[in-house]
Amino acid sequence: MQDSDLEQKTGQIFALIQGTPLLQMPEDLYIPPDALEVFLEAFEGPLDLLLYLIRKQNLDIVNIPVAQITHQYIVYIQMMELLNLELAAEYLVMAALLAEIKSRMLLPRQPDLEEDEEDPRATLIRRLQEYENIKQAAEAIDQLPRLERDLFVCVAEVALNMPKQHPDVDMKELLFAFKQVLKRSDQLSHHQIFKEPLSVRERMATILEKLKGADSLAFAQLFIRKEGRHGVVVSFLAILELSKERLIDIFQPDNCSGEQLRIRSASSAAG
Amino acid sequence: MELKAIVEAILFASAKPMTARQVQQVFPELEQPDLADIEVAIDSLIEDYQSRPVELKKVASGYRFQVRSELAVWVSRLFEEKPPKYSRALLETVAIIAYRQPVTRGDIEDIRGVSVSTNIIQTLLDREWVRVVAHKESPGRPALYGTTKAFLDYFNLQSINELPTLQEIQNLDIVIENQP
Amino acid sequence: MELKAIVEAILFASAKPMTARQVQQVFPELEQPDLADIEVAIDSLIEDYQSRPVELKKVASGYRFQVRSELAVWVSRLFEEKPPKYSRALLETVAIIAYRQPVTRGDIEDIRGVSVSTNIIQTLLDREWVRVVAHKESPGRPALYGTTKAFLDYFNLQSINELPTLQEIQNLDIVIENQP
Repeated sequence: MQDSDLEQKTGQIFALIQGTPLLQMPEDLYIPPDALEVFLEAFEGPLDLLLYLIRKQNLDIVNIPVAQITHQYIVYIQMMELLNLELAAEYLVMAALLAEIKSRMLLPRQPDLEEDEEDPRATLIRRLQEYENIKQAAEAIDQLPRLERDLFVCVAEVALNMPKQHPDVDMKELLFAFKQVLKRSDQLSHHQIFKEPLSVRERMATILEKLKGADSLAFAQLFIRKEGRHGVVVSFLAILELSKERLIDIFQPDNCSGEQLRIRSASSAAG
Repeated sequence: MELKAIVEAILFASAKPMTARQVQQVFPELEQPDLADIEVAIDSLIEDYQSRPVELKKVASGYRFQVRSELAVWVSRLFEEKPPKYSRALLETVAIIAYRQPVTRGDIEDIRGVSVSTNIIQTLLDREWVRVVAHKESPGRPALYGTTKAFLDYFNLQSINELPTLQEIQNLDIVIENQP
Repeated sequence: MELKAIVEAILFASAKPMTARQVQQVFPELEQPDLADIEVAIDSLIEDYQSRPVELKKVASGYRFQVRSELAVWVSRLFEEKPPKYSRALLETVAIIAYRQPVTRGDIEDIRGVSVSTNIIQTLLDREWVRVVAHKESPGRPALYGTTKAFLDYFNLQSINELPTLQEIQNLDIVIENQP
């Protein structure tokens, strides 16, 4: 019944995708192109996409019409390629598998050959079921009440005279941990991320904190005479970097009193 | 009576869930009450707090006082940071580890049909939701992952059996044969 | 009645003492009860907890639940043990804050590639190694973190400049026994 329905719609050609005529617009693809991209990216992989195609049409997993699903799957894959979405290799592997199952089903059965290997269709169906079960379980877990969102631990303070015990940390451990961070993040990006001298980063934090207690600060207030020339440079670089990261605004008071430049936190400027 | 008050104070003072055994250990060595008495005190406390804004709840690694979930929506605004959202990929990965443990990364990839990013495994290890329980005796000796008590605590569960039930996989043998 | 329950839950869930005004702020803007009503609720709670193992007490910076002083001695042993070591996630987080301050939690997550739990940030704030220097003017107004004088003191540094440069760290051959 489903099949004859589909055949009727294949009369006209919708589009050519990489030379292949797209005969039929999948019914659920009437989505604006931007949304389409988001939509296609939402799949967790080929199994997820297949499940979507199957469920969308109220098909039974154990009884999937392979030819139809294969066709629809390929259309999606081509859409993704057309949109230049980075396509995980797994999607192509699945396309090949579907094509293989489809061709096998067209051939007459060869019982002696099939005995020692599992029917790839049965394997696929089992994997789809298994994945769907996990997918549902993951959704159910997401709904469970959990700490930080639905559960809050109650603690009563204990007024004791002894100081609270903290774990000891060796400088080596701290540096080792940081080395791991650098190792994980790629070489290029961390030079980008950690490019300013440390003193500048620290000064940035200090300036922001100073701004917490004031509407704005005059430039002059940010330079400390006893720090000398080096201190001035550090403050200056910190101000520029804060401005670049849009954490502060540099402005000139509009009362034309000849006052110097001031800075204010980006928040007070927005308000 | 006195014992119950001390148990209550201990459980309120602790930032982590505590078992009856751990509560017992807090008492000076020569004054440690019987475990059974502590358990009676805890049960009685659970009862006392039944209809209060705060409940005494048993989770995997012990008992903890927590805000009753109906009130959580009010309390959540106490915290500036939004609670973390977990991606589908992460939830599916931890679900596979929870239901199929011990599993290797390869097993997870087989079930999900896509590769598992190192970030996800790292996040799960970081949060101490999963740990390496052993290494598989196969080429490369891949790590076998299992979930932890901290994972169950986080989701308010006492044991892995309380996880949502997994659907049975239908048997295919019969259906397959009559396919065109 | 309802209000009292919410106030009780908020005060129990808060890590710090809270004033009536702060409690009021936790409510959504359009549903904020009158300050007077909150004060009535707090007074009534103080009364309720008069003879319980835990009391609602007014301290300098607000109200907090605390273990009644007569019981504190029993509970104290809970804090005697050396706390467990910090996780690698925590150490990575404080290192990133040191090298990249001022940073938001989101920035830290981007750099680490994994999410950072509220717990880690709270532990670092509690230890006073890290402080909120400002809030970023972006959706959610996330806090910007920086390191403190106490952090420098702990590691015996005069200034943050004394931390090794990235280059030095990369060339560093660090050997650590029993990695967490």
